[in-house]
Amino acid sequence: MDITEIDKATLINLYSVISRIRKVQLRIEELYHQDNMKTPVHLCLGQEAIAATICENLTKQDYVFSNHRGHGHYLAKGGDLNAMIAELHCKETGCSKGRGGSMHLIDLSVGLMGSSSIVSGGIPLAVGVAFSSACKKDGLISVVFFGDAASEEGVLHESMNFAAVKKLPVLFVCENNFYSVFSHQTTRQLVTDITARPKAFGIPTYKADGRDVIDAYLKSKQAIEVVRGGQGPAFIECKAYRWRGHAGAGDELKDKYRKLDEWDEWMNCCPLQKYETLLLDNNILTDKIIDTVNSQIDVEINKAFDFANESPLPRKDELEKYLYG
Amino acid sequence: MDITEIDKATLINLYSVISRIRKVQLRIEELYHQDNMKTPVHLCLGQEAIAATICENLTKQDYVFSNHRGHGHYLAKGGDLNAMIAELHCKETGCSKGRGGSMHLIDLSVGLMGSSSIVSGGIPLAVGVAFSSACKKDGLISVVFFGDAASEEGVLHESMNFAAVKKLPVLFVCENNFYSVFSHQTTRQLVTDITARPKAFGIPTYKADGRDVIDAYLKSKQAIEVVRGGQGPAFIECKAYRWRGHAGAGDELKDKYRKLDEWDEWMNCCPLQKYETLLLDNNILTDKIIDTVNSQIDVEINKAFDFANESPLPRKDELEKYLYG
Amino acid sequence: MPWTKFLIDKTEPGFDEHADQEDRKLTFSEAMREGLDQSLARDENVYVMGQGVDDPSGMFGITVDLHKQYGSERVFDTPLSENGLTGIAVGSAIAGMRPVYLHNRPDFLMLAMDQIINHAAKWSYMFGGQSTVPLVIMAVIGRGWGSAAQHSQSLHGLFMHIPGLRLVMPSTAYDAKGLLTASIADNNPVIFIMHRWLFKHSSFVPEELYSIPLGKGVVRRKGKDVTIVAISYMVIEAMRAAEELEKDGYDVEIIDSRTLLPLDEEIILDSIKKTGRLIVADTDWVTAGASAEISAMVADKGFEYLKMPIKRVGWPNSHVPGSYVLEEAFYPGVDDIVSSVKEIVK
Amino acid sequence: MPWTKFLIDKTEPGFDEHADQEDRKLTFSEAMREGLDQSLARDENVYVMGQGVDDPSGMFGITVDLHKQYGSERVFDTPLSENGLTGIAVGSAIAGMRPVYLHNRPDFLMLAMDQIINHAAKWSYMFGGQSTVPLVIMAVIGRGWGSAAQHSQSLHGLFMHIPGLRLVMPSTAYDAKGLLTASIADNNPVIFIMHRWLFKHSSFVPEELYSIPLGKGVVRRKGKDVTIVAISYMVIEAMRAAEELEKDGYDVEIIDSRTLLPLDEEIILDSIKKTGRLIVADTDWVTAGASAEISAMVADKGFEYLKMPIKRVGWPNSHVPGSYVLEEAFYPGVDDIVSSVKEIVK
Ligand SMILES: Cc1ncc(C[n+]2csc(CCOP(=O)(O)OP(=O)(O)O)c2C)c(N)n1
Ligand SMILES: Cc1ncc(C[n+]2csc(CCOP(=O)(O)OP(=O)(O)O)c2C)c(N)n1
Ligand SMILES: [Mg+2]
Ligand SMILES: [Mg+2]
Repeated sequence: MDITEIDKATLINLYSVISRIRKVQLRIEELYHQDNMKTPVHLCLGQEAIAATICENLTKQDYVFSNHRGHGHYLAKGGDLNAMIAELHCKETGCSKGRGGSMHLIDLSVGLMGSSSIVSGGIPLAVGVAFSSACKKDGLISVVFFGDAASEEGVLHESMNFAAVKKLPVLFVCENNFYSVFSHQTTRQLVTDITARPKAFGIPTYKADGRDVIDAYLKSKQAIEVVRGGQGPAFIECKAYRWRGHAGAGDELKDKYRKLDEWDEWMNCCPLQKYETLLLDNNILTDKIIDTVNSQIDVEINKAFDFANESPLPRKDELEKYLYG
Repeated sequence: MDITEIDKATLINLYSVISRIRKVQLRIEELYHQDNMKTPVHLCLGQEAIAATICENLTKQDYVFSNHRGHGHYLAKGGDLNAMIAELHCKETGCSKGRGGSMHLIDLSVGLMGSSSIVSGGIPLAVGVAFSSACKKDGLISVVFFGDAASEEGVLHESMNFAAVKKLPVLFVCENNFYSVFSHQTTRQLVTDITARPKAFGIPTYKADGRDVIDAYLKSKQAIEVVRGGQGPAFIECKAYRWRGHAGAGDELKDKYRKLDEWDEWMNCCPLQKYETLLLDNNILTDKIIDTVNSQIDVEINKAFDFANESPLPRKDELEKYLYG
Repeated sequence: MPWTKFLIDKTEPGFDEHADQEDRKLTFSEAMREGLDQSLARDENVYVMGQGVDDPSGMFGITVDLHKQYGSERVFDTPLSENGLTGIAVGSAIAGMRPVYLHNRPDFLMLAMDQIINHAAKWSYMFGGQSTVPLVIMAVIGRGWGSAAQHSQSLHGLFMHIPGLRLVMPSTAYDAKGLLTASIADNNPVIFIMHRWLFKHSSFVPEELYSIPLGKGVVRRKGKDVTIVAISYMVIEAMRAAEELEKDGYDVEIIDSRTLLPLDEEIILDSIKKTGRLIVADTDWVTAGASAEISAMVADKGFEYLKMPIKRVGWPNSHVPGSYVLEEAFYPGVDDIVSSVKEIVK
Repeated sequence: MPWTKFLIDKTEPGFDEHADQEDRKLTFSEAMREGLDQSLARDENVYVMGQGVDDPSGMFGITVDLHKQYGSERVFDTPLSENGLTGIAVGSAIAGMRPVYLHNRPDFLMLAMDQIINHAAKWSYMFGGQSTVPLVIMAVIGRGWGSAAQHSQSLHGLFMHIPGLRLVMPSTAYDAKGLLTASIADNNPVIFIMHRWLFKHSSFVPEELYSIPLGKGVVRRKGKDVTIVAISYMVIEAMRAAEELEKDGYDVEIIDSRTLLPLDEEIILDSIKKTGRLIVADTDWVTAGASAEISAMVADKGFEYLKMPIKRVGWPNSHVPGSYVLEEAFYPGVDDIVSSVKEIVK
C-alpha cells in the first residue's frame, strides 16, 4: 500500500481525525473516576483509525450506524463534540437529550443515525436505511460498525443475505479487536477469518490492518467504491486491538484474560504513532503543524467539557416526553 | 456412484422404506378431503429418498429432529406408523397424544426426538442433543432435517458456529426443494449453493441428488462417518422436488408459481421409479419381491388407518394435562 | 384441501355498525386490501413486505395482486429471517419510509422480539425524539384445524407490556380499514393483530380512505346490567352472548376496545359507572395479558363503581392443543361469557 | 472505574428472615454461587453456560472460578448467539441435561424469545408430556449508572404471560439459594430473574443444599391495615416504606411473592381477607405486567374482601432513561409506596 496514492489534504485530515478521537478518549478516561459521567463508556483507544478511514471515504449525507463502542464512529462522521460530551454527562444538551447516554450517540445532521447497545442490533437497521436509499435512488450508502462478537449473532447473516439478494448499498464494517468483554475470539469462533461469512452470501470482502492508516484507508476506499457502484453490499474486516478493558477506564484485570504475545504484538504498534512517523518521514506534516493541530483539538475538548458541565440536566417532568414520535 | 458399494440387504431395505413413505403420503392425500385428519399436512412426496438414505446410516439410538414436513423423517427413523396416523386423526393414541397434530411427530423409542413447526426451530435443539452426547460420551450422533428456507434463519448460523467451535456430533441436513410455500429459492437467496454457509464456519459439506438413492446414500454415509468420527459437525444439502403444494393435498395453484422448466426436469424423474428400475436391472429385486413388499406395506397402512379411526379422542378434562413435565 | 379454505370461508354472522348502508359491503380482508391499496397509492414511502405477500393466495386475500399494481419493489416477498427483516423495516422507517410488514402468525414475531422491543419501540425515546419509526407489523391469529401450540398464539398480551408501541386489534371490516389507515399514518411502531375468523365478516366500508383514531374504543351494544370489554374476535362472541342473555332478561353493554395501546380507559370507566360490573373477553391467555391490564385498571380507577368481582374470559393455563376436541375445551366462547355474566349479575 | 463496582458494592440494608442466626451470613451473590457449586457437585447433568461465566468477574460473583472447579466442559463461555444457545440448552435438556444459562440482562432474552416461548415452554405439552425441559435461564436486572433503555429492563411481565414456564424472583440470599435449587430440580423451563441491587444484601444461608418450593410466597411483615405484594427488589423498598409508615401509625403487611409462576394466590387472598386493601409493587412496567395480573386476580377472587381500590406501584409509561435525574423520576420507591398506602388507608 502506497502513501502516494492518497492526496495530502486527506492524509492530514486523517491525522487530525484520529488524533482527535484519541484525545477525546483519553480525556474521558482521565476524568471518568470523577463520576460526572454517570454512564458506561466503551473506549475505542487503539481502534481509532478504522472509524477515521471509513468515514473519510463517505460523504456527509451517507448514513452510519454505530454500536456501544461508538465514540470514534460519531466523531469520525463529524458528530458534534459538545453534544457528545454533554450526553456523557447526561445533560439536556446531549446529542440524545440525556436519554441515551454513552451508548446512544446520534447526529442526524451528519448522517450518524444512532447506535444500539444490543450487540448486532444496528446491523439490520443499516440495511434498512440502504433499502430506503435504493427505493429513493438517492445515491447514498449506508455503513454499520460492529465487533467480532456481533458477527456471531444470527441477525448479521439474515441481514447480509437480504442485502445481497436486493443488492443494497450497505457496507458492513467488522472491527475485530479479538475480544468480547473478557472472551477471546478463538473461544467463540472456529473460523476466525470473519470474511468467510459474507463470502457465503456472495458479498465481496476486504481485510484491513487497523494499525495501518494507509492500508485501512485504501481498503475502505475500494470497498466503498464497490458499494457506491450500485452492485450491492460489501464487507470489510478491520483488525485492531482494544487497548482498554471492555468498559470504563483502564484495564485492571488485563493479566487475567489477555493473551500476552498478542498483547505485545498489538500494543507495541500504536496506529497514531506509526502514522505520525510516516507523515513526518514523507514531509506531509511537520512537528509544528502537528502541534497546531493538537492544540486546537485540546482547546476544543476543553470547551466541550465546559459546555457539558454548564449545561442543564433534563427536567424530571419531561420523563415521558420522547416516548412517541 | 456405484451401486456395488452397497450391500444387498441395505438396498432392499431402502426400497422398502422409500416405498412405504410414498404410500403413506399418497394414502393421506387420498383421504385428506374427508376431513378426518383435522390438522395441516405437509407431504414429502418427491423427497422420500432423503430421509430414507440418511436414516439408513443411523443407529436406532441416534437422534433425529424433524420439521413441519416430517412424515418421511419419522417413518425412516422407524417411528410407529399407527401412532403417526392416529396423531393425524388427533387421537389420544397418537404419538403426541393428539396434542401435536401432523407437525409434531415424536417417537423417543427410536430416537425421533420431535419436530418444530417453527421453521429452523429444531436446528439448535439438535445441536443441544449433540452437546449432551458429547458430555456423556455416548457415541451417538444427532441429525436435524430442515428446508432451504430454514437456511435463511439466523439461528442456523448461530447453531453451526457453536457446533463447529465445540466439535459436536451433529449432522445438518438441508432438504432443498427450491420452495418456501410459493416462493422460489432464487427470490430469497443470491448464493443458491447453501453449502457455502456451513463452509464459512469450517464445517465439511456434502451435496446429494435426492432423486438418486445411490448418490444420496453414499453421500450421507460419508457425512455421517465424519460426524461419528468425532471431528465435529457435517452438513449435507440434498436436492429434491416438492411434488405437491406447500400444505394439504394436491397443488391447485402450481401453474401460478412453479418454474415450468424446473417442474419438467424434476417431476419427470421419480426417485422411487428410478430406484426400482435400477434394482430390477441389477437383479437385486424381482417383480415378485416388489409385489410382496408393497402389499405388506398396504396391509400395514390399512391397519394404521383402522387403528386411528377406532382410537378414542383425548378427554376434554385433560386439556391442561401435559403442560408441566 | 380443506384447511386454509375451511377457515377463510367460515362465514359466521359478523355485525355491521352501519347496517343501514346497503352498498359497499366489504369483507374484512377486502377492506384491508383496499386500505393497503389506497395507502400505497397515496404515499410512495409506503411499502408492503412479508412472506407470501406476492403469492397467489396473497395473505388471505389482504395483499392479493398488489405487487402487480405497485411493482415488486414496493410489494415483495421476504426470506425467512424475521428478526433481520424487522430490523430492516425499522431502519427504512428511520430513513422516512412507512413499511407494512405482514406475518401469517403472531408466533413468528417471537423471532423478532429484539428488533421490536429493544429497537423499534425505543428508538424515538433513546435519541430524545429525533428519529421516528413509522412501522406497521401485522399478524393473523390462527385458529382451528389442529394448527397446535406453535401456530395459534395471540401474544398481544406481550406487546401491551411495552411502552412506545401501538397495539391495534380491529373486529369489523369498517374498523380494519380505518385503523389500518391510522396505523400507517402513525409515527410509531404499530402491532396490528387480526383474527382469521373475522376475515369473511363483512360490513359497510366507505370507499375513500378514512382513519379511526388510535385509542378510541366503541360501544357495540348499549346495556345497563354489565359491561363486557371485548377484544378482536371476542366482540363477535360477546354480541352473540348478549343476544342469548337478552332472552333471559340480561341487558348487556359491549365495548370493543379496538386498540389496546393506547387503551380507551374513559369509555370503559364510563360504562362501569353505569353497570357496576365488568367482564373482559380476550383471544389470549388471561394471565398477565390484556384482560389482566383492563381488569387492574378498573380495580384501581373504577373501584368505587364496582358492585361485583371482575371476571376474565380468555385462554386457560394450557398451550393451544392440536386435537379439535381439546380445542373446543380450550377456546372460550358464548357459553363462557353467558355463564360469567350470570355469575355476577343478580 | 466506578460503574460496575459502584452497583455491586451498593450496600443497602437488606433484611434477614433469620436475623437471630449469627453465623453463615452470605450475600445474595455468594448464596447463588454456593447453590450453583453444590448443584454442579450433586448432579453431573447440571452445567452452567453464558457470556462471561468463566471470566474473572464471574457474573457479579455468581459463577466466579466455578470453571476451575468443574472444568470448562461444565462451566463455559458462549458466543453471542442468544437464540441459538437457548435452543441448544433446550435440546440438551430434552436429552437429560440440566443447563443453567446465565445472561447479564433480561434485555438480551428478547433475542431468544422464539426458543423460550415457542420451544422450551411448549415442548412438554406439544408431545403429550413425553419430553421435559429442565432448564434454568437467569438474567440480572440492571439499574442505575445510565445504562438506559436497552440495558435496564425487567421484562418478567412478558414471561408471566406464557403457560409452561416457571418464573422465579428471589429477594434474599436465603431464598436465592433455596429457589435456585428448586429451579434446577424442576423439570420445566424456569426464568430466574435477579435484581442487581440485591447482590450485596446478606442473610443467613444454611450450608447444605435446601430447596424452597416454587409457588410459595412468604409474609415478610405482619400487619392489618394494608397488604403490599412486592416483587424482587421492591420487597426492600416496601420494608423501608413500612418502617416509615409505622411511625405514622400504619400497620402494613408485606408479602414477598418469591415466584410469579406459579403465583401463590392463597397467601395473597388470605392477607387481603384481613386488610381489605392491596398494593402491588413491581420492578417492571405496570401495564399488562405482573402487577396487573396480581391485581386482576384479586379483583376477581378477592373482591368481596376489598375495601379500597387496588394500587400498583411500578414503572411508568416510559423507557428507562439514561440520565440519573430522569432515573430518579422513573424508578418508584419508598415514597411512592408510602403515598399509595396513605391514599387507600383511612
Ligand atoms: C445481544 C447482546 N448480548 C450481550 C451483550 C453484552 N455485551 C455488550 S458489549 C459486548 C461485547 C461485544 O463484543 P464485540 O461485538 O466484539 O464488540 P467490542 O466490545 O469488542 O467492541 C457484550 C457481550 C449485549 N449488549 N447485547
Ligand atoms: C419462523 C417461521 N416463519 C414462517 C413460517 C411459515 N412457514 C411454514 S413452512 C414454511 C416454508 C418453509 O420452507 P422450507 O424451509 O424450504 O421447507 P419446505 O416447506 O420447503 O419443506 C413457512 C414459510 C414458520 N412456520 N416459521
Ligand atoms: Mg470485540
Ligand atoms: Mg423448501
